[in-house]
Amino acid sequence: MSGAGGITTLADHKRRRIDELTARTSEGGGVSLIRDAGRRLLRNPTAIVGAAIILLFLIIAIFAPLVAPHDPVQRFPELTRDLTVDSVPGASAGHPLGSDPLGRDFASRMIYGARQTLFVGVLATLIGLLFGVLLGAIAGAAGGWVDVLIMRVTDVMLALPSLLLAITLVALARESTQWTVIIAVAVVNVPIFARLLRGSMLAQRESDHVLAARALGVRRRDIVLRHMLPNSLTAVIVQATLTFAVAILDAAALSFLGLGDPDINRAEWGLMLGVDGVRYLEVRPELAYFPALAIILVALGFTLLGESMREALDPKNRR
Amino acid sequence: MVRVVSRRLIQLFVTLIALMTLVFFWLRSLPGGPVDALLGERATPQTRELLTRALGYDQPIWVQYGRFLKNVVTGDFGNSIRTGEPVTDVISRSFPATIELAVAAIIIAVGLGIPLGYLAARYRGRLLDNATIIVTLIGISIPIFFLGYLLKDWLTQGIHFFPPSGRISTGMDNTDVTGFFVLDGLLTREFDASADALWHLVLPAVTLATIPLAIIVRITRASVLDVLDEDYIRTADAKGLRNATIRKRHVLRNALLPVVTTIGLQTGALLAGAVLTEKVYNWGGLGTLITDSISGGRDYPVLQALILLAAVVFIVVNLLVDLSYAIIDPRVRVQ
Amino acid sequence: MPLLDVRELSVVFQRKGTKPFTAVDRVSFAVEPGETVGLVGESGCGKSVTSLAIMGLLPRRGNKVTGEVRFEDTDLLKLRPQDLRDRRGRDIGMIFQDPLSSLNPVIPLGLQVAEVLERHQGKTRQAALREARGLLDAVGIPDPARRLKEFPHQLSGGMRQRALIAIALACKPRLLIADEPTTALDVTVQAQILALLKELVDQSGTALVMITHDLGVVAGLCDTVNVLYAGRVVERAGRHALFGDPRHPYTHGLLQSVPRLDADRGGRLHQIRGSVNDNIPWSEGCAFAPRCDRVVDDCIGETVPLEPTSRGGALRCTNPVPQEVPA
Amino acid sequence: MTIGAAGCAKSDRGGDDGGKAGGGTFIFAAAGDPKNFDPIFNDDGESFRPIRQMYDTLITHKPGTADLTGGLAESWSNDPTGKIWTFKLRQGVKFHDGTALDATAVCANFDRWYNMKGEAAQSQMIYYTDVFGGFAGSPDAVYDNCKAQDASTAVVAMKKYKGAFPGAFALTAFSIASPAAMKQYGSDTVTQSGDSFSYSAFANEHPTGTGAFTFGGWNKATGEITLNKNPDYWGDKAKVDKMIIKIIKDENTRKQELRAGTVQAIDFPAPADRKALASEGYKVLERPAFNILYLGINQKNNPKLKDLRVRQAIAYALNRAQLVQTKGPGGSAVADEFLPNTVLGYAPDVQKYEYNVDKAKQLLADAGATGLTLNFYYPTEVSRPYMPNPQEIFTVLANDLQAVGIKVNGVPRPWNGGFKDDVQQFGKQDLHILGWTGDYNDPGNFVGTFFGRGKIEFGDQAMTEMFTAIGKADATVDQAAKKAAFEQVNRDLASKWLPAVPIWHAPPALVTTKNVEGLVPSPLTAEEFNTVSLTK
Repeated sequence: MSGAGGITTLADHKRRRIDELTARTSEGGGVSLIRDAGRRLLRNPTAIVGAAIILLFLIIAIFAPLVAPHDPVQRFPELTRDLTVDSVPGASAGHPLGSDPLGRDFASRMIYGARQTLFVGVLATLIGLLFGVLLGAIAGAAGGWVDVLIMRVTDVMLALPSLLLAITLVALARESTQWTVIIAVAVVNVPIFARLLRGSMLAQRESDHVLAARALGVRRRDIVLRHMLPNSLTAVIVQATLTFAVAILDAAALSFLGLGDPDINRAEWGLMLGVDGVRYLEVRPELAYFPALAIILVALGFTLLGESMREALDPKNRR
Repeated sequence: MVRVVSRRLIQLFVTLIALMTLVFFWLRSLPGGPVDALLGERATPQTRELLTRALGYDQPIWVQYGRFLKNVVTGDFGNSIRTGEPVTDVISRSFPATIELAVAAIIIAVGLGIPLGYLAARYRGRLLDNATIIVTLIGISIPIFFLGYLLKDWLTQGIHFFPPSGRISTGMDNTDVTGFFVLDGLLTREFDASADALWHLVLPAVTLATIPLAIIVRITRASVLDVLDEDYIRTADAKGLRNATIRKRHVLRNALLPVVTTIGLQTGALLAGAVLTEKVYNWGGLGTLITDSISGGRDYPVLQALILLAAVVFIVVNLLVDLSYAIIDPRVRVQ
Repeated sequence: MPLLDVRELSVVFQRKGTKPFTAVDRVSFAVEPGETVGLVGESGCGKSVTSLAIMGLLPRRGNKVTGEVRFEDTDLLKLRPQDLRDRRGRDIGMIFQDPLSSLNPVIPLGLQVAEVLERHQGKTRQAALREARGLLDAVGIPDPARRLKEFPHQLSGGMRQRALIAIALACKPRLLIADEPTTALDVTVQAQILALLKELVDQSGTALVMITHDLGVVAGLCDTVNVLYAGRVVERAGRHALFGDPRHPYTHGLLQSVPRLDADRGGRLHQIRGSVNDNIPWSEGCAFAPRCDRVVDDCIGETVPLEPTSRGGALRCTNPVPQEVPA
Repeated sequence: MTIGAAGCAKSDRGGDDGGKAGGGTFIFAAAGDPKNFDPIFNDDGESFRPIRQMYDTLITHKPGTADLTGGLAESWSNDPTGKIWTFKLRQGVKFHDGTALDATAVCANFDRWYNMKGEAAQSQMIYYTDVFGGFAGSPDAVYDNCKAQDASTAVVAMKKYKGAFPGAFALTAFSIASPAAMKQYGSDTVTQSGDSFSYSAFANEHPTGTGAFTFGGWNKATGEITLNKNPDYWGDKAKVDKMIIKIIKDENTRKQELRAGTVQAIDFPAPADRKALASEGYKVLERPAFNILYLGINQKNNPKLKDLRVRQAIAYALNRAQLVQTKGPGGSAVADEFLPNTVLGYAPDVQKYEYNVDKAKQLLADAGATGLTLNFYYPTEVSRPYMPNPQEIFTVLANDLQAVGIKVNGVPRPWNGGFKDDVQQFGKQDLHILGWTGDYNDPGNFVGTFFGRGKIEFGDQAMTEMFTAIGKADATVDQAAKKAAFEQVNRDLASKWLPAVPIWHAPPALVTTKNVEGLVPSPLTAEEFNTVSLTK
């Protein structure tokens, strides 16, 4: 019976062939969760559609000044000439989508809208994410009474339904500016992110590699920063993607309630839909339809991507 | 069970006190507020001073807080600035309107959502499934006030199929017993009022139901798919049970567990959605009250009470969901 | 005539966007009435898939099953789904690996036993429940009347597996398939369950297909053993022949890796090199070659056939372990 | 001096009752909730609408105008000092509770207001404080006493002359209520409750006046106020049996209900909808403009604004004609003065500031105020008849100012959540938009309100010349002299003082279905619905 060197009888080319064949069939064995998920994501048509929508939206947002025919806040004499309170001029030469209720170029406002909407959505999400992650990380890392306190606070915040909390925050704000809206929408998400991260970190805390690190005497701060946090972030990132859609919908709802961004010079889709859109639904439905469609599309894009990410990261789907 | 409930109630109490204190001090620190709201454009500095004294705003904040707490504990939330009525009256009048709307929406969302989600899962990958997924995705992505406006525009204006707003036809002169108009009509045998109220309920309820419906469909679908993968379904198959039995007895009951949680979570979304829906349909409920209390004049007493109420409702609903969970899931029952 | 005759059974999994994967590759074996047959192999070798394919329990989509599964006179694979349903639970019972997840958590135990009786014997709920009590009693569950109303999570692991056995045997099937029935259980409980199975099978004359990775289980129970590797049978032999004189290097390796009391105390446990994933396709030679101690040039290049052996079994190997000279 | 008003001419009533077109229920969609139905404790239009149907004032307005005519008083007179007012009351008028309206009842009302106890109650009598200066014991109090000379003659004595009279007697807040009912239902009990007040049963459930409609009920759950025809009304009896005021806050919904045929009239249609509704055959009734929107200038924070040339530059910079054309509700007009041309003292020949960018730039340069940066406060969460959409107006005005090189820093503030405080209490702004709807036909009610004294809103400046001129004009008893004085005030306001820039007069509207007849829109938003009938 031969020992460890039993393959000596094998010709070299065949050995290579085995290695090659082995490598092929064992694909998917040692690949990390995230890379694996990424691969599955790329194969998922839903994710592709979502990502494509977002990409398109991003490109328009970034290159708005190049794409848009005009300045979005300029009032044009040729548009104000025919503008009255009960009729808004439609398409004309140089103004493919016609005027908005103040004689500004509607097409340009739609295009710049991508930028402003992205701004509101991203900031609201990021601020929520930042504070949520901070609170969640502190709670998850510290444990004890700190954890209890933070969780109680998030309980109080979660006690109010999201949009209601945002409405209340706007009502309770000292000033009403675009930031009021962004922060109100952001704050709503803080407890969600905090709880998500904390839960995931608690699971991490008991995991083997954290226990091992602790046994090796790694400093607590390093354990949290290097081991617990990165591994807990994936769930949070997925949530952030989904949050973006909610954020722009909430911003639109606030505008509709008259509690949104008060600066109507700002071309933001939610503002355009919630303020002018519904008012001019009969006089010029495009003023409502275009921003609404844009919002639906973008929300759809982020939802599609977020859900596919969640699906891809779900260990249950690793087969 | 009793311990769970009582612990939750204590938690509710603590949350409320914290919330109340926070809201009180915050409101007092804001510009404008009751004095501004109570006085129109015609106020002279003289009336302003009178009012400040009358409301006790010249007293130290701790005195005001003490009085506020004392009042709240005795169930007195003060009077609405806008209407001058006791806040409790205003709220107890608006509450049934919103509950009526929310219940109708939940009935629609659950009644349609569970079967639809189930069917989508059953015919996974087929046309019905794909169509359902797309429609629900749009349902989640559409701003619901816009949807409300569209529905209203299409179904109440060109063709006068549904009434455009309100809870009941003007001048119906229905007898108000419980505040739930549909129910009142049945109780008082004013069936025309009941039918009229129901007819008014359709569009708002459908609008409000959109998001919960979409979410319930998606959760049900995912949950059914999960359950179909479970070992005990294989066991049931191995027993040779009929498909119908498996579906009813084994799949549905287990698949409903996460759906019940979702329904509970959606109650919150429903309250938020009610703010928009009620504004669109001039529905005199809590949502309208919230909007009016804010933009119609910073009606802080009402706002204060509403915030507390929303928290109570949310917490109570979650408690109910947990309890119903215990009923459906025997694993929870023993703990 | 065998009770169950599996011929050239293949299962190919194919999911959208992935390469097809052959989980079971032309597997054939037979089970005589009352006989106990073992299917042995590491996880991933296709033994569980084989059992599911026999029962028609593979998911409807994403796989292709070919070959024949003759049960008495019928090819189960050709039956309409509803006809197969009539047979499952009545003619063939099945026990699964994880007794907790295999029982519905939200339905009382009694109903889970009774429903199979209602289905196949047309009993009323009450009659079925009454019989269920007897069945629970028969599988050794104490206080069966109370247990009927309890839920799976209220039972111990062994208890649950007993309940599953009761369910599988409720309609007195002629064939019982047990898929790793003891893997999830404590060692002491394992023995009890195996003893119970053996007793019940012997009593009723039910044939048993025992699927396991645990050679110890096979040793105590099976008349015939099929060893599977990478979806194919690599060796088939009677219990004594197999244990006393394994011919395939894989079987040999498996046996070597079982700790034995009679082994040299200082000796190290044998390991099979590599993992199940270190395969080459059967079409390219012997799938086991990369891990095999006895690999020779001929192992690579062309398919190795399964050939009958002199002692009534079968073997798929170019360079088998030499037969031991009887002592 | 006696201003005759020989009753509402009986001849007006001819013809209609005979045609038997009367009866039915008239449903009017209003834009907001009333507070309560005790006239003296209210100061907003939505409360006044039902109140006006249930009560009468001593003097009232001719339908469709702000001109005075007899109400409960058939005629009134004023002594030469302007301090003693004598009212000849209509005979045989009865309150809804059956008690008679006589001089004693009128005086009871005056005394009730003057002697109102408690800060809570007093703080809610906004019109009273404004017009009558204060309560018993206050040195500012205008009212002295009221005597019933005989059953039908009430003599009200004031401590000093006030230009607001007699117009102010027509204010709905000073409606005459039944003393018996007020006593029975404890009308004067106003109690503080939390941050607000509770009113009496009189104010909420038993409002008792002399009006053409009696109180039928207020269903708060459905937002319906029911008013029933008063069959014993002294004037033109209501032509409908019942009127329901349905509260629908959203303008879009009001329009939709009108189209659905569930209401017969709506208040304040969205300016954008007026044309469409008219083309669909609805009657769009424009109220004669009786309001003003202005751009306020606070001279305190930025010293450059003290320079008249800078303020004039601002006036020249604004393209008000374009604003009226693009954003003005139908019937709007550019305002050159702070009062509509129907009001006494309107001067036809004030300096006008036509849109002129070059001139504006020139003036700024002359004043050394190039590169000026101004904080422009504007309200959110509000819609007023004179200011349907403040954000749009701000945006347009700010745009115009930027065009002449003034840097505008827009500061939005919620109407009740800081705007009024910041602008009127703390004067944080340099510029702001605000407006006013007149209460009665008197220049003091417009110009005097804004510029009669130092106001924080305009920087609390010692523009003594302006204050004195307005004060003197306001104190002029002789109407012709008063007219001349105010005309000069208006000329000087435009050319010399320019403390603010008048923007527009924007008439609010009503819309009714085709079958509604006899609804006369009032410039004061003070429609009386007894003349309304429904044809088939």
